[in-house]
Amino acid sequence: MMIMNKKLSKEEFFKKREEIRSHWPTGADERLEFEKAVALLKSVPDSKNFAKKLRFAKEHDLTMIQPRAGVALVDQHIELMQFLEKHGKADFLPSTIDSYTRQNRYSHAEDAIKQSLKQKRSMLNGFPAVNHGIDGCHKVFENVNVPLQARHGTPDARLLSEIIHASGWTSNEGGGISYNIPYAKNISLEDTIRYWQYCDRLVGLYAEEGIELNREPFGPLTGTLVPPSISHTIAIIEAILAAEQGVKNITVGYGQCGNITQDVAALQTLDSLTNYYLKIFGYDDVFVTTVMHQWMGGFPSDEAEAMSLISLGATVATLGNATKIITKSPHESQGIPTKEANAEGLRASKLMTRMLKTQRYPSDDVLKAEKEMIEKEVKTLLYATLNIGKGDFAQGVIQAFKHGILDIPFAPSEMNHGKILPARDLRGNIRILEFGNLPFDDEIKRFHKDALEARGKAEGRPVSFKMTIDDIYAVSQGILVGNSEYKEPSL
Amino acid sequence: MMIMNKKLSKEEFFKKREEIRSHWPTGADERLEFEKAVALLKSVPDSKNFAKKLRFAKEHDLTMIQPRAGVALVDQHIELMQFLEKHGKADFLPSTIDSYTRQNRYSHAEDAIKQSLKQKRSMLNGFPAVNHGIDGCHKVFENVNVPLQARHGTPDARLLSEIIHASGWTSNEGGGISYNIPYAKNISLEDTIRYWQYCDRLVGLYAEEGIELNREPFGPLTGTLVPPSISHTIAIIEAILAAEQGVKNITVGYGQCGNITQDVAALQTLDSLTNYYLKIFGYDDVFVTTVMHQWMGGFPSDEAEAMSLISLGATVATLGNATKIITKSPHESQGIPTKEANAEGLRASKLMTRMLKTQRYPSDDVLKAEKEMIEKEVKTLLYATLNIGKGDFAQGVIQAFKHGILDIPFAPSEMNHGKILPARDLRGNIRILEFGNLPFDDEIKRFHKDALEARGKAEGRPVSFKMTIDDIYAVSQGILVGNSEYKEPSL
Amino acid sequence: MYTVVIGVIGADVHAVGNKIIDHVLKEHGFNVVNIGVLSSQEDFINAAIETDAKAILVSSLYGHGELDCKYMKENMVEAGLSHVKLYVGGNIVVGKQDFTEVEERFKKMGFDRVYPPGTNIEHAVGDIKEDLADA
Amino acid sequence: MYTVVIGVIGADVHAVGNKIIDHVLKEHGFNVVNIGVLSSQEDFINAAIETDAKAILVSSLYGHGELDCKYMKENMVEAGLSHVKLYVGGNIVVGKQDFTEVEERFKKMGFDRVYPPGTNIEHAVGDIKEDLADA
Ligand code: B12
Ligand code: B12
Repeated sequence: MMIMNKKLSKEEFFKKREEIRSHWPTGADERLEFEKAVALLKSVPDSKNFAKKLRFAKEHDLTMIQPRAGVALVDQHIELMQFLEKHGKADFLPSTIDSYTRQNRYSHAEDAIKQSLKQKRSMLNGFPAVNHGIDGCHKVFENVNVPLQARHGTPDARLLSEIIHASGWTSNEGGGISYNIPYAKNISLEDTIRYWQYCDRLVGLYAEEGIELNREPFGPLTGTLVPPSISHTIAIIEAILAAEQGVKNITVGYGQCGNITQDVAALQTLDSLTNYYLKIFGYDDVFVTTVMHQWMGGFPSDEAEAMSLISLGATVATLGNATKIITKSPHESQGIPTKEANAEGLRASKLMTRMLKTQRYPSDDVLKAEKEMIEKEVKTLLYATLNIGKGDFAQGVIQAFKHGILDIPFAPSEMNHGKILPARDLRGNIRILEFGNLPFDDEIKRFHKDALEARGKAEGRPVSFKMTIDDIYAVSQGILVGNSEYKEPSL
Repeated sequence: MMIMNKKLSKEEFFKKREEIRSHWPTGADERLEFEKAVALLKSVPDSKNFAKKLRFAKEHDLTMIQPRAGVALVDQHIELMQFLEKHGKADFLPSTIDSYTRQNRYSHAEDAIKQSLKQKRSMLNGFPAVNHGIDGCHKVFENVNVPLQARHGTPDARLLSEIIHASGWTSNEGGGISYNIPYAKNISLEDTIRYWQYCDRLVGLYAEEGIELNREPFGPLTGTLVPPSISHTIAIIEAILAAEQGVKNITVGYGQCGNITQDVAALQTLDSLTNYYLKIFGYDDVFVTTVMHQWMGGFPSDEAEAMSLISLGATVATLGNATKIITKSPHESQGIPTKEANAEGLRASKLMTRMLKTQRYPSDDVLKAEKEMIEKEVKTLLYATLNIGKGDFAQGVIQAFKHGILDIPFAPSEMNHGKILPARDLRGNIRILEFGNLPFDDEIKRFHKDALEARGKAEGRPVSFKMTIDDIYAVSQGILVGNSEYKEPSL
Repeated sequence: MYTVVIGVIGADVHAVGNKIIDHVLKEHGFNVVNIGVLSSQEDFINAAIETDAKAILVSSLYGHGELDCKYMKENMVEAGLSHVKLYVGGNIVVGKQDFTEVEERFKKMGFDRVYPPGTNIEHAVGDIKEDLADA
Repeated sequence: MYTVVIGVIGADVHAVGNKIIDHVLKEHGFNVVNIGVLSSQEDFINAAIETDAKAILVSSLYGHGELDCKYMKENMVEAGLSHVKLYVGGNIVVGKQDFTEVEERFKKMGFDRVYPPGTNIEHAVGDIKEDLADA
């Protein structure tokens, strides 16, 4: 059957569900029975409900903070969570899932759990939630005081989603595009959209029972020079796909680009455009919040520099009125952070959100122009996708990626065209150097070209892929606009 | 003789000089003979000349960084300087002078040097430059690669200034007001203006020999909720007093207030107003640069929070186009930083200046209004000072402080009226709650009152000194606008 | 209503904390004798004698506290003030040092209580009241 | 013109470094066989056999490098590739660890050279050319 953006029937859903529960022994847990899970979720207090706390944050105009974190073993994971809550003042807790689980390699994960026990250190880069099952996941839930979310990168997260929600975790990150193209090599979009329709429908079914859960498409994609209009378009499409399945509480995301004005423009439009298009396409009762990810590309190795970059992220997120920030740590360039380093990133971010709480970013013509351009580009991409999908967003996505109408820079997936190239302009805004098949009109293309040509002129070199490479390295070297040929002037 | 803003004659100067050189044995050093000092300063390469490097920075639109640092013993001090140059990437080096020297208690300093030798740790909070004499100071100069400046808080810095310049240090911080009112209890302004006329004349005499040295009035004053118009006015007056004595290269300063818009407005007007009034009052050939001091009030004790605050300081300084930043360290709330902590503050700051190098802060009506208000207030204060001084700024300052026309919040000096009280408005801008005798017109007063009343309303409490106290504590508690009665909303 | 002497010792000009301590102690009903910044040991001792104070609160922020407070207790005893409580607070040593060690050093020097950097004076008020009620 | 196999091992999808290594090595005249992300030991070994490669450059970013690289050298020897140089780089272990220890562990596992996080590939090119010239 051709996949369409259409709500799964209960019948279909529950049939599929049986199969999915058989993927790994923990799926057989009887607490996964729908009524039992409903009962448990109903008992979750508001203060531990992700969706409700996000509503609270938006109402009070707060920018909240959340780290990434996860280790192999349950007790250590709980210790980690408690530490980040207490010493990091985290408003929301994650559980970052390990990469074997993300690829559904549960037996690999099982081995690694054993190795971790033996070696007394986490051999996994995250928390293997499926292997630990409801036993482990619910224990985590019981031992923290703030809402929990699974953060991963799993193309097929159906069993994972079932287990975490039935354990009281009230948010799930991901989406059929955002957890495929940056996270897989040759899984079809057809498959991942189907998988994520399932995850969304699950949340929709809980919603029908009066339980509000949050869903969060993964905004930053490859985290590497992604133009805002591209990540926005994908966030909006995933929001629409989720809304169709009955999701009522959605957080759309964006990865900090580095130019403050572009970042503020992006955050403001992310909120307004998502709300706008959800309504346009008939989803009237979805509550939308935004999340900004602190710099997602290569980090500087120096910890003081990393702290500064983290602070800049918190600055723009707060000035841009993001509802939530995903924080980084001073260990980012090196490896999974210790809990102490993780908490440092949190505390630095928290200070900034509180210092800037009542401050606003001035709106001038440059900001307005940036926003208009994002709006125009998103509109173009969105309607081109809808068009090629003959009015259906699910089909549209599949066709759009096939033809490069949607294209994500540096993605590993073979489903991605991989023809566009971004580069920064003189002020550090991310612009597009090679458009591939992006369906942009001449005005948009001229805007990008002019910006890059101005840079080429100033740097005395042609606009080329060398700029892109320089820009990829730049931030890890402590600058925003890269130029490997540049010599700093000196006295 | 009544003190006036008038260039000291060479005769007067050299007569005084003999006496000053007798204040402490190191003053007898023959390298203090004017011609010898001129010869030495002429041999200083441009890369180690503070004035020239500042010109370079302004030409290239760079924001440079400088720490505070100083320890008791010469070799340790050199080690410290070299560390900050290498591991902190400091563009300029300081030598922060200890507090005994600042009070001309050279024999106390001598004791402390001995104690430091014995205890193998610095018992002084800075470098006792007078005690170490040219021997020590020149050794420091020879062992670094960037310009050196004395930073202190010395009401009578005449011998100190002689020694450091004759040792190749090409900048000196201070001024007759800024190194009196925040740094002394009962030394008259008459005296300190006279002392600093001497220090400025010394720089002027070197200028006559073709040697460009930099002078930097101390901008932040008490570092505690000082309204920008007050610190600007004092900076401009000290610039005028210095220019009269022949100083040609002046850096005016400002301490970060915490609201980004107010900070940017302050930095932009500091530059424009200083240039404007120097010209108005007949000093046409003074090269002006600006320095922003990262948050000068009580710091948060947590190091991660401190790093975030430091980063915010670097952000506004760069967006506001300051020529230089005086950096803080994550140890700020605890004590004099280790060299490692000091370098962390520097590296965090450097990253930010480089990341934001080509970025600009948007100008909207709020920013414009803020700038206009600062301009109006400065004009009022400046002309009232001139007026009460019957056309002379030196006399004006003395009279203005006596009558509270100039008034610095929280200053220890008995010369200061101490009648004004600042507090923040809702967005964190520093406003004035009690005007004392500040000669502001109704429009200005209304502006401040309205802003504070809006806060009072929002906080449901009367506008009062309690706000000021709360605001003094606020930043060290990680917020900008203090409210001890406030309970954070929770779910 | 206890009389206490407050001030900032040595060549130290940090005035902000001193002004706040003044304000808060008065709010709590103390009779505050504030000798301000740049005060010597003698200034403290003379003020305590003149006002018959029950306690001396020394502030030292700038790092020379250890030098400036040397023999202060001995000097008080000599001046007949052995019954007067002696407190110190602020940033009393140079640099970030382990506070328990610092506390020990100052206690050995005869200080009754020693407060770490950034102590909110509100929190110390209780201690002082308690000590003075006991005495 | 040396042939080298590059790729990202295990369940790792970090593609950016891989694309850059590809670009830079080609610029330096290497014949690059890029097997991309999500590659198994087998994929590396097969590619090396098929293309008669002189070296294998394993990237591992995501933290499972130590698990994924286990017995790789042994498997290469078994496949008759004992003459092929074996390098690894990226963020090859979980967390911030002392690199000299990490290097030692991987050298014991048979890797010829081990590169720390954030190594600029330009800097490694020299090493590789040298090793292959020697061999
Ligand atoms: C961008 C990024 C992502 C993107 C990747 C997009 C994509 N598909 O490519 C996204 C967001 C999808 C992502 C996902 C994940 N990531 Co990630 N990611 C990064 C990040 C920030 C930058 C990586 C990068 O692109 N660098 C730029 C390139 C040019 O540099 P490079 O990759 O290091 O490669 C250069 C050198 O290392 C060297 N090199 C590399 N290999 C080799 C081999 C040899 C032989 C030689 C000589 C040299 C060499 O040359 C390259 C070119 O100069 C790093 C942290 C960092 N470095 O700041 C984390 C990081 C690698 N990620 C990490 C993790 C854990 C993950 C996730 C598991 C969890 C998560 N955070 O969601 C998932 C993994 C999914 C999976 N299955 O693999 C960890 C790894 C932890 C560890 N080793 O302890 C890191 C270190 C972050 C951290 N501190 O936690 N990530
Ligand atoms: C503002 C400030 C200044 C202003 C002071 C203006 C003025 N005249 O008041 C200026 C800029 C002039 C200045 C100058 C200097 N400063 Co200063 N300054 C600060 C800063 C940033 C805040 C101090 C403050 O006002 N805090 C707010 C008030 C409310 O808090 P507080 O002073 O700590 O007092 C509270 C508590 O400590 C407690 N408390 C205080 N005393 C006592 C006593 C008792 C018995 C009790 C119970 C409680 C108690 O109650 C108070 C009210 O709640 C601190 C660092 C910090 N804390 O972040 C550095 C700091 C105190 N300064 C320092 C130094 C070294 C200097 C200078 C020597 C050098 C320089 N940096 O220029 C000069 C000193 C000049 C001199 N001769 O004294 C150092 C001291 C280093 C050390 N101890 O190792 C500090 C710690 C900064 C640092 N880390 O280097 N400074």
